[in-house]
Amino acid sequence: MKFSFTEDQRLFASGLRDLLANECTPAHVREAWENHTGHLPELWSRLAEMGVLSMLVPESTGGMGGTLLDAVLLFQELGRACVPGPVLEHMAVAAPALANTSWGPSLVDGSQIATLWVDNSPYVAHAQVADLVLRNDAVITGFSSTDVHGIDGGRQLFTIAGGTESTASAQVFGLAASDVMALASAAYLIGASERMIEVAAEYARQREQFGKPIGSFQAVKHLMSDALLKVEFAKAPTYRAAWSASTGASTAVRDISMAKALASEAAYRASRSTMQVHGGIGYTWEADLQLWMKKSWALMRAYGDATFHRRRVGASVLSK
Amino acid sequence: MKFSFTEDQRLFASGLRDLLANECTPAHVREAWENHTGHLPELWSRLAEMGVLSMLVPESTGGMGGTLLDAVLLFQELGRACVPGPVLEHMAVAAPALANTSWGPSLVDGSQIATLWVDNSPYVAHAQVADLVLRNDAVITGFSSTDVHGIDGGRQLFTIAGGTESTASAQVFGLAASDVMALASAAYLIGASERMIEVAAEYARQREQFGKPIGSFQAVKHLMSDALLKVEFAKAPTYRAAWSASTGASTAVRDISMAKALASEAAYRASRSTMQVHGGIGYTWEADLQLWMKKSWALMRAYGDATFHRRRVGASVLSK
Amino acid sequence: MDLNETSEESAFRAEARAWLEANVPTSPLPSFDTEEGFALHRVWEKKLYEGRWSAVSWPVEYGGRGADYIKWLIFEEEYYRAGAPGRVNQNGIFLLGPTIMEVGSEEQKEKFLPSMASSEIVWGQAWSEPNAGSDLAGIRSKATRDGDDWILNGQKIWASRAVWADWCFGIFRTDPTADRHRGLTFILCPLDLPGITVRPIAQLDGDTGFAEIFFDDVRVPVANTLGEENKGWNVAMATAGFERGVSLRSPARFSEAVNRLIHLWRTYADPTDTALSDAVTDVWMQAEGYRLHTYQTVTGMLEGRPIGAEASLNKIFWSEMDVRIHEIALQILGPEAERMEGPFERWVDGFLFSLSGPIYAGTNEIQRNIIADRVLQLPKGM
Amino acid sequence: MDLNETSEESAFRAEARAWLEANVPTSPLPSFDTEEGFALHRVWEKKLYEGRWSAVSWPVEYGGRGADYIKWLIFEEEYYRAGAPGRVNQNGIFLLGPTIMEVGSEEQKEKFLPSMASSEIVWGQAWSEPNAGSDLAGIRSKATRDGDDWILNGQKIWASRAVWADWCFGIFRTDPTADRHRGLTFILCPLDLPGITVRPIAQLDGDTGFAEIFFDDVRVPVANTLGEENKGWNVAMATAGFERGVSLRSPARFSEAVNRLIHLWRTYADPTDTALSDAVTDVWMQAEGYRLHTYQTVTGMLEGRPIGAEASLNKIFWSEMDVRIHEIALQILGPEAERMEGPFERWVDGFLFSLSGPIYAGTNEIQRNIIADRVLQLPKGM
Repeated sequence: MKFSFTEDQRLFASGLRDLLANECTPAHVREAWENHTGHLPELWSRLAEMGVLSMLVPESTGGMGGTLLDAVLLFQELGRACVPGPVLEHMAVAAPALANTSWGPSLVDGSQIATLWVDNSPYVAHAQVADLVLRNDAVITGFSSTDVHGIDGGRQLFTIAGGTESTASAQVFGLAASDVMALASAAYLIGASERMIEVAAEYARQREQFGKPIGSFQAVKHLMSDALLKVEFAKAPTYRAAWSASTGASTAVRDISMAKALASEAAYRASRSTMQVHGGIGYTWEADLQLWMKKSWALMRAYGDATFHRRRVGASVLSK
Repeated sequence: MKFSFTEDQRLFASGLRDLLANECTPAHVREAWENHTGHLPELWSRLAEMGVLSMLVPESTGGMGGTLLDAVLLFQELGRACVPGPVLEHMAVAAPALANTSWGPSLVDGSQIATLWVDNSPYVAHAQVADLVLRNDAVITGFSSTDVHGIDGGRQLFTIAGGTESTASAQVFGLAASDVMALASAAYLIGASERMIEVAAEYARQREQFGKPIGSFQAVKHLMSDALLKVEFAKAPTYRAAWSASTGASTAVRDISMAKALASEAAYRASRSTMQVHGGIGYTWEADLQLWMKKSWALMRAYGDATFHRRRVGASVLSK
Repeated sequence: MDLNETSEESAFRAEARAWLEANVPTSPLPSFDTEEGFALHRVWEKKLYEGRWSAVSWPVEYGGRGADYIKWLIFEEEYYRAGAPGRVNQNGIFLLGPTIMEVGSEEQKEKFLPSMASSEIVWGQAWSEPNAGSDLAGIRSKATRDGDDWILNGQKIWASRAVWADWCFGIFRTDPTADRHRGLTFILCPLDLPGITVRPIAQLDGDTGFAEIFFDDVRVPVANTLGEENKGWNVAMATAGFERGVSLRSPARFSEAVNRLIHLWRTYADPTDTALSDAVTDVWMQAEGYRLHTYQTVTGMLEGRPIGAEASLNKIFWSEMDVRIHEIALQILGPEAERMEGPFERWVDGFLFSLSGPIYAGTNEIQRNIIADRVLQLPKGM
Repeated sequence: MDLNETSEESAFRAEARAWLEANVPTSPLPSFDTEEGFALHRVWEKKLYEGRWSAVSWPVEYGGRGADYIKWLIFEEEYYRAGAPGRVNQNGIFLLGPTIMEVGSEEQKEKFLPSMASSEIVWGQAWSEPNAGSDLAGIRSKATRDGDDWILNGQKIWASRAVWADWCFGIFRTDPTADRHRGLTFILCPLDLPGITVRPIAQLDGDTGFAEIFFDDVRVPVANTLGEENKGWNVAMATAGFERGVSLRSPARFSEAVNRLIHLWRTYADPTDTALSDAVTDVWMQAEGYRLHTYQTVTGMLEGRPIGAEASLNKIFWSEMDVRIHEIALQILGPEAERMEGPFERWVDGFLFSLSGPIYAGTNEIQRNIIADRVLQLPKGM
């Protein structure tokens, strides 16, 4: 029994972190919000080149041949940087699910962009920048999209109409697309939470009130420690879920649900606590904190909210 | 519209507070615990003399002729002092319900002691010191009782067997005995909570760690402020419930349930927070705090716990 | 105790209800944090004023009805029940107005109160500064005496309504040698004077409910001083006490929100899901508890008991309740909770707005300190 | 990452399970905080020792099996699964033992470890003092050098197991001129020496799991010093780190409690009440999360990463989880939750015990400070 990542897995994640530190700063994320696409084409190319987009695509079809365990730290890094656009949908589901189809090559090299419509939601995130939308049973192309004004500028929300459907399966590694997305979102939310806490800690070290840095007040310390606690205890379950999903464990769906429930609640708590630490500044459009907060409020509900996933865990562990 | 008590109501309550400050100190309460009766005969006589025990008995049958609104501040004072024994059961239900029976006079003057068995519980509190047990439909006398070791030494718990039953009604002011007890317990719990908070505040002013009184630390301040908040916002609902019960308002049962739910949760929170403020001392038999904590843990469940009462409120306000 | 309305109170309620039913705009106005919405809200305030409903608790001579606090609460209940527009001049009518009545000169009352009641003048608030948020005593903006004028210099932030308002009120340092709470003066200032720059601050929802105000050698008459020179802290605290105490968030606001939540729950939620129905019941009890607590406080005020740290208890209670109400609504809404615009936009917008509650008018952390220090008498520890 | 057991681990688990099934007492022992229960628990420890199960992670030479931390966790899982008795010598085997292995001399290892593994010597803890609870640096009990002896004077409190234990370990001030954390020395001391008075402290449940220890000119050899003189703080902190980190509350304890809770829920609760099933699911996830987090920490330790402030995270997490597990159980029990004795006494007793969790071994408030300071790098503010 061994609960740790390999050197390779860690190196890839830290390489991605380095890339994102330059190519996906808060200014970049704001650019994607403000040009109303929620997408960064430059960054998209870098992620394709690095192999992030094709991480889960088999080597036989030109991908990196990674498992969800190989990908989970990458999802987390994407969340840390608040990467906008359909990167999770594309890399975690569409690219591997469609690897053997005619769309495969263009999804692997990122020259075409895919998003998903597998949730119970009437809305499709990222539809405007997507060349194709993958549903559970079909690929849709040539659709038209109407902006319905999602709260997160990096996850623009649309209804779609029209287009052509072709039969396809959105299963990945034997898992339903929504389950794979729940896992990816959980890891992404953990990265986002970590970053919110870092940003707030930095603010608390600098900002002075009553003649002292506010981070020296116990109220602030405890608010932040409690937020950190929830994030830290969501991590191991998320990594375990990735392992279960990668090994086809019989508990994979339960484990994914546990991860998504815990990560959703940790992210919400982190958003609330770090905003409170920021005070008025945290309530402004100018503060970068909003980028992660709004992403958290969107993803905590997408692909099943904490209640949905908790109930799935409950159904598994309480019955008998 | 006027939300305040009369001068008379306040004076009676403050008279009771003065009496209890002398006759029901923590040392007295411990005496009742340690002699395994959970009862203080001396104090019982004082409460009878003062008219507390007969507050709700009509004047025509020798009582004070008060309403539940007249009694609610008294319940609260009894809780502040953690008065042991069946005083709530006797004064709030048994004495007024049986006023017109042959037991009436001895209940009014306190020469006989009554307790209740109206809950869903298999246990009867205070049975050992009670001359009679009032059930919803009957008075039981001459029973035998077996101690089942209740957690609160001032509310000893028994099963009873045998005895003689005579038909009687436990209704008071048109309310079921358990509802009247829920109201009385709510007010008692508020008094107990206030006192726990006072005791902990006093401790926090005296106790030093890291070279300062612990009450100067924000963590302690906030723990206690939050406890106070819950108690303060349980008060008005409890007083309103007493008014509704006194005036036969159609919302009386809902209002009582709201009071009991809020007071039960406030008392539990107060017990937890004040124990935490006390640190190790709060976990000992020696600390007086345990008297109120254990009373709270018993009464928060007796006569319907917070969940039971919340659901009753919900059934009333959510349906339609 | 008598929780039934008197016949006079019932008549007052009926009158308010009738007037509101006849006059409340049939469709919601645009946000008063937009230019168009601001203007429309001012028109609405004028109509309220004409009906003598804009400041019911003020004396008749200044445009009110001399209603006591109980009636004020009744009016608020009817106001929210009617779904009437937000109060664009809240800073003036509920905050500054009562302060002027308490400490203002006769001239100031004549000059400012009627135009406030009619919203001819809409007021912005200018208290906080970049380095004086929770710690208002850290104020650095200064007013320097020059003959009969003050010369104002410095920067204010989180000035609510200041983007479109006509005047603002704030505190300025007038004695630079005095420390912290001393040497501050409460000054009223038009927002169209030379030297004033107002920079809107976009909030989380993109609206500009707040602004920064830059003062660069702005000249106002010394007559615009409210209360004593160098006693501005006390004046401000009197206002803050009232703000946090009762008038900032009337109970009706939350009762109405909870009623809407119950409607949402009935329409969309699984009624057998006790986790959810418990949550809805909880906030119903909170809103009801807040209403009862306020009636109790207000009766106390009418009977001559001053409000003290209750203001802090209230502030924490309503702000956390407001967040909770909206959290539950968004949970019920599911995917719809991700839309900023659409049929449920009021809930999503209300959620964002609720998040400012635990922060503004003194963070809840500060309020907890105040409760600990003043009510629980714990030793100071900052 | 490989969360499957190795065949060696599975074999170890099977061996432990078989031994425990054959040896665990069929009915529960009386509380080890009674004289009779203490003696019976010592007998049980002896049996464990004879099976080489009393200190599985210790080296073979001192009575252990040299099991790595993963195996230690496996053993704990089997131990709780078997419903085996509480560990009366926990202070020794899990706290002092590892410290002795880290800083003790060869003589000390020889002398103390085997007798500890066999529970021939049961150890009490003597750290806190009346004025040094959360603030251990406030220690006043002193040890004065007299030739080859220390003369101990002072008072300790919250000394767990000290009522019936044979020896105790604690820190004493040896350099009265040094401030706070400096000038303290870690000393081991028999509890039957002249000058020692042990006064039991009754807990909430009436049992005496703690004691005060009064030292009145108690003479112990200087050879009983553990680690360097005047470096007792560092020695104590090493122990405290381990205590708070992993060994104080092994995950199996909570997994087992949650399994019992689920059984209680299945037997007595309304399965359609989602508020309750959500609560039970939540603590299941917490116990499972704690287990996974511990496996992650322990793998890190095996791979050479030291445990740091994770100890504080763990302490808060398990202590709050333990309270929550018992709160839910008591809610399910209803009126039965008011009985100290009876069929559900373990739950009621467990509830009382759980309340000590957020307090002892450093209050959770202190742990939150530690996390803020060490992990989040917030400025010190005491």
